[in-house]
Amino acid sequence: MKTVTLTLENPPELYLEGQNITPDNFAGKTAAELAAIDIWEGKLKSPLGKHFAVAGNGGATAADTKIVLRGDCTRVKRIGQQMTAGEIVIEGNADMYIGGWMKGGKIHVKGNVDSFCGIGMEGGELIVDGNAGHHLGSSPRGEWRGMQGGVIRVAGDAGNDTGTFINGGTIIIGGDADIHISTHGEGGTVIVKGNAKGRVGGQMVKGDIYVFGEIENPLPGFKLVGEVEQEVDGVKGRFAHHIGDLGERHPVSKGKTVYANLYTQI
Amino acid sequence: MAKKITLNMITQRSVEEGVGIVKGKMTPDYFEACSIIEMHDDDVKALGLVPNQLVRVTSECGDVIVKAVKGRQALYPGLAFIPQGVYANQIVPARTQATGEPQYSGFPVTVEPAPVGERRKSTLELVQRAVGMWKGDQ
Amino acid sequence: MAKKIENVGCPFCGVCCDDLVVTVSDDGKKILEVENACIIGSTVFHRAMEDRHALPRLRQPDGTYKEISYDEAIDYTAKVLQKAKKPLIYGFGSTNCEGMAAAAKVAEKAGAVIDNCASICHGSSFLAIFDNGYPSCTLGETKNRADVIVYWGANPAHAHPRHMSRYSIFPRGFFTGKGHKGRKIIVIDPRHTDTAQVADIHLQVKQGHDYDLFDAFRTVLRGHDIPDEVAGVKKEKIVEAVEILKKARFGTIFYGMGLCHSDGRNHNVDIAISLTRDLNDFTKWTIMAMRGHYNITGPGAVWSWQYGFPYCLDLTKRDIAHMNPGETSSVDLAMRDEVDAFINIGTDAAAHFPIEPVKHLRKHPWITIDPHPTMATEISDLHIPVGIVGVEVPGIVYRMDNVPIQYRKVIDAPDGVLNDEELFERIYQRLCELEAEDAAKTPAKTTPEGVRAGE
Amino acid sequence: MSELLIKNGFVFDPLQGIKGDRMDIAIKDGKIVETNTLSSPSVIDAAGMTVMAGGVDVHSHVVGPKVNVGRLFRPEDKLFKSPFKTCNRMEMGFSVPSTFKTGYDYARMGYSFVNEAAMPPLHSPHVHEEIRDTPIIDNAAMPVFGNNWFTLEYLKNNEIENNAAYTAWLLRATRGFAIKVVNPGGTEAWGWGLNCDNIHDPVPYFDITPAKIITGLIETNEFLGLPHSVHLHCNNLGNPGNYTDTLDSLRLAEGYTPKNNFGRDQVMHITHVQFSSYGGDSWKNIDSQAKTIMDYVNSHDNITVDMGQVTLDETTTMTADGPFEHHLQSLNNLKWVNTDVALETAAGVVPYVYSPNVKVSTIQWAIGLEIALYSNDLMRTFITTDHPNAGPFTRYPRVIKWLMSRAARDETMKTFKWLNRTIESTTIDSIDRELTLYEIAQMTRAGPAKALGISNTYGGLAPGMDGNVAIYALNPENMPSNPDMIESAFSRCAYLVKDGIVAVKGGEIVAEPPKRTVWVDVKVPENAQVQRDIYEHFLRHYSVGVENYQLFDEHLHNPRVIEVDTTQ
Repeated sequence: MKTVTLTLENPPELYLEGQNITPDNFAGKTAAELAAIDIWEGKLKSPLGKHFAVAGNGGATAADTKIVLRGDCTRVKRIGQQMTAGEIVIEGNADMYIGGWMKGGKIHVKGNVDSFCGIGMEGGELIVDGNAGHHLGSSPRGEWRGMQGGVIRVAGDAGNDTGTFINGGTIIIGGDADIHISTHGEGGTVIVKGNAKGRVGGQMVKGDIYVFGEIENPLPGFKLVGEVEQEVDGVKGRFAHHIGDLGERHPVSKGKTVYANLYTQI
Repeated sequence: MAKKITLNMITQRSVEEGVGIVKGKMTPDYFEACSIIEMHDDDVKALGLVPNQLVRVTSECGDVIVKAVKGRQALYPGLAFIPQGVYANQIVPARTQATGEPQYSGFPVTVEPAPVGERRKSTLELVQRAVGMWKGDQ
Repeated sequence: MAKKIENVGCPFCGVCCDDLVVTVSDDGKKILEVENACIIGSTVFHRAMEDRHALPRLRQPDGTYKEISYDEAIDYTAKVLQKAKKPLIYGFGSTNCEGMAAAAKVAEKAGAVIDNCASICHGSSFLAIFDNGYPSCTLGETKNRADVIVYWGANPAHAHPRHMSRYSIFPRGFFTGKGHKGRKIIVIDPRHTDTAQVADIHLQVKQGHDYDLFDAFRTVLRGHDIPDEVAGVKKEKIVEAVEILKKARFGTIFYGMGLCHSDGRNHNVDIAISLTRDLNDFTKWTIMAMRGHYNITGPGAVWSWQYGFPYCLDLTKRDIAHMNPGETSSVDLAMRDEVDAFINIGTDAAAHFPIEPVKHLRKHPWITIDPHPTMATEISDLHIPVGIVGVEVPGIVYRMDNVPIQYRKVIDAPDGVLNDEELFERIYQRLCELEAEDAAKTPAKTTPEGVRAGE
Repeated sequence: MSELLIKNGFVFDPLQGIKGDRMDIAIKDGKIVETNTLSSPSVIDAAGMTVMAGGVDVHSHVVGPKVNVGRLFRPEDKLFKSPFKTCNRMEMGFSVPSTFKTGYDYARMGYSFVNEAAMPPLHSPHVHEEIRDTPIIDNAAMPVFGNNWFTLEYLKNNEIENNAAYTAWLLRATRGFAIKVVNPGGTEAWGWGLNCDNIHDPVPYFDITPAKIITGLIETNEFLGLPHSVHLHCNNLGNPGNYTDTLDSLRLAEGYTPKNNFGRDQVMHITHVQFSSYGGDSWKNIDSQAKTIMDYVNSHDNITVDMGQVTLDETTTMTADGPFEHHLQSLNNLKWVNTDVALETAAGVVPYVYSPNVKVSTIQWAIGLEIALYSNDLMRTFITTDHPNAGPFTRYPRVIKWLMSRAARDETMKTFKWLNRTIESTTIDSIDRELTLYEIAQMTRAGPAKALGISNTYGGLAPGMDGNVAIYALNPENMPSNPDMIESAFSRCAYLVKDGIVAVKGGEIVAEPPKRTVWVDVKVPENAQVQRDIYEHFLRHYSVGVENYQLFDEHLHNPRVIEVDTTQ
């Protein structure tokens, strides 16, 4: 695997839109060629090299390409958007849409990220050591086919609207989650290791949610049906099993109504 | 020691504020319509306020002096109301939950009797002072 | 001889009353009397002639304003737009659709973000509509058919004074000959509002917990049990209300800022839409946003047919439009310091934004386009006066139910004052000239491409 | 004085019976003229290419409130799907394109006239605002009548003359073009959450049957002598077994003959008939009854139809058939917009995915093609996708490819998951017919223009007609062996001349000639009763004043009036 290192030397006044920073785009390009690819600041299009020092060449394919971002990328959006393979490491913070519409490969952010990260995700792995903003692993506006696959792992807290319209894949939040988890969900799994503020599983059709801590405001549409012993993300525990959202439609499979499952640790 | 309570604040339209807007935000109508707070009687009592006493309302992002009045539209204890507009917006948190809309309703504030000598500021003073353009009453 | 003008539309709220009668002086310059309007609407007309400027005013180094010509103001605006990397054009609650279309042309040419007051008002409704649709109707349907009316987080007694009498609670329609007597009214609000005074049932929901209450309604509707109390409302009251909804022949849920401005925002509307849809399995139900300004529905319509998005349009890439409230919404752009010029038109951002984003925006050039002095004009670099739509300028506005209403002109604007459409057309022309001048200087300049990774 | 000569093309003009002759077309000041009247024209060399009149679309949802809500509520229809800007304005959206993209894309396909399929009268100012912003193509819009309270009340009492006077008033008030009827009676019933299941199911309260609404409107239409006929979206549309209801509706036209001065021969146009040609009694056993329907149509000259071809795309359904959209939503559980319009109509909008993996979708695809392939008279059978209901209009070239090439049909069928079930449930696999360029010209310009009653202006190349000419890079004497080339030639025409101005060249927009709004102004005798009824309904039941309801002239864009005088 070949590594390209981008060091942010000339930060933007506003924000940079770096949707071209993906192993797919970097593959087969030399450092000099990479310095010439487009990056946007508002309506201004510039070569990547205007803002970043580029070291190293891309690999032959996306899978052979690793991109390391250094410097303060707090104001850089869309890194790794639509990537299909390869690896990205962001040494510090990053802004919005990190790993948006990601299909494969791996992104590791060592700091925090802002909202809309991992939206429309179909596959791959997005790891955030810090906190995430709102709409983590959610669906883009209006799209009913939300997260389809892959894994999102956030060590810290997440904002509101985690996994809206989730259809598949797994989101693991190490800390607390704000309101709205798996709203409109029709599959997939969200695991909250800390507390959840409320509106957990609202309008949910199918899928699983685990909350290890407390739910401050549980919804009336979820009903306790029993207790189960399960291993969740490598941890064994006893959980209270609720089904819901009883206010929402539910499919019938083999004569049985399928509900969404909410497990809270006992 | 001055009393101080925490309430849940909402800021919404009132018809007086509507009239004030179309008359002009620098008119007395607007000033009287918007620089007020309504609370439940229990909370007014807890603060030991007399009718029309000035209070200081403080949120996570600022504070404003307004007059505590008895409104027609009853609130439950713990809920407070300032009509939408310049006064409310001194304390409304700009956080949007990634929707674009600020937290106009449902944010914690503390309410306390205004310190002696404090007054309700004019709309012009509030806005111009916030952006460093206030030159004082000319 | 005074002249009576009939069928005049009211330029205040989204009720868009079109039955006003305005008496104007013989010379067509003064408004003498306004009939049929509410107190706010009538004040709009009476204040129209006061406190007006005939020329743009530019802020001087000493902080005062100096009058300049329209040509100078247009040149200034075009240059601000051209120079900024990401200018924001925001407002449009009080302009006509012709003005909105012209402004969009300017934004597209200049590479700007263009947004309207829905961004801080019913933008959440759009987000909910994107996710869940909108089973609605025109207001005439409610008037002619509805026997159950719900106001949820809306207070028309204050915000839309003639709404209840024209369309919902009081009017006698084709199938509703008994008017108020034939209707059940449910008001759901944390306050006992003046609207709640006329309700048969008032549910005092715990502020910020409407979503939970909607979930309870839906759960009961599907025949499941709920806890004894949800969001401060007793189970019996919820069950009773659900029965009324189910037994209606035709119902409309009108909702307002109580849903859009509190925790969860769009999802409060989202689940209200789900409830409305569920109720259509039993009988006929519709839902409607209580839109605020008289033409705040307009930009959503115009920009949707022009770009496919109702608000928060990022046109900076010039090839394609991008929309994502939370990112491309005015308050978020301001708070994140993501824009570097601000044009405020047909609304008063300095009064209606929280003060924090105002401070952020004021770091950059700020131009206000408004008939009257406002809070925004008092902190602007430039104030460009324009005619008042619905008083001095005719045009199409969209009522809260998306019905277009053709508004009339009743008096002349002050001499020389442009309307919004003319102003934006001239800014557009000036931008084209500046672009041509630039192209002459740097012939090989490439145009930027769109946000379209993956292709 | 602008002059243009299109030289040496293979000309197809069914209105004149020209079948691919090599000839020249001359245009002067925007009109077709005899070639010998030109003095020094600019010349387009069309040698080796196909020359037709500008296309005419009989039925497409392109402007107005429900189209716009389709745009508004589907941001995902734009995401990563919009092309880069090459024209004056951005072009956004796939299944429901922006007005600018609509105009540009129709022009690129060689179209010059598009008839908006449904205008809610209360929203007519909105329709006209969008028409203004749809570049290049001329538009007309049909107000909906089939659930209008005035219409229901007059027809219930057999008051054809009053209904005619009201119709004339409404056409003028909305600057409308023709009488559109959508699920007659059923949409009014939807006001109470109900429907009319067949044409004899009476409308709640109004106590009139859909059948009577349909015949009453045919009588009204012929009483007035409008350019177009009644334009019907049948009851019980979209449901298995509905072909019997469709036949019932078709039979209602028996005995009626067209009376008009516009060259129209039909009294009823059945639109997107694919959706109304289903056999079976459930989604499990749905089958094609296209042949049954077309046998009837073939033997009755007073009927025209359009296809409503399913294109197997993700699209957005939208119709004034409110109960149908509600039903659709309950099938696919996707977001649902409904707008009931007081006293007049309703509208529903739901996204829909027609997938080659879904049996019903592929059966629908086959039924649509069968409609055209079983037609004996392609001057009465038109290409549409009921845009955007069965697919976006930008797929017309693909529909043409399927009609012109059995190989292309086979290629598509290979992708079907339920190929055998599709073949069993339809007859598509037994049809070898391949349509000719002449037949395509019938289906896409000459036929629709004649049915709309505008064939003196649009759809042909005779002297005196509008100078609207489409030139396609297809050589009839040497047609491409790869049918995909047919699709690409019709997608991006070599030239579109609109009113004598070259608007498209090499598939790209090069100019935006002014577009028109076409409407029908009918003069009727004074009718005091109808005036009184209008006054009463507006006073008591409408939510806007009658003066504000009628379109102001200032909101009508570049009008072209077709005048009808019934007083003589």
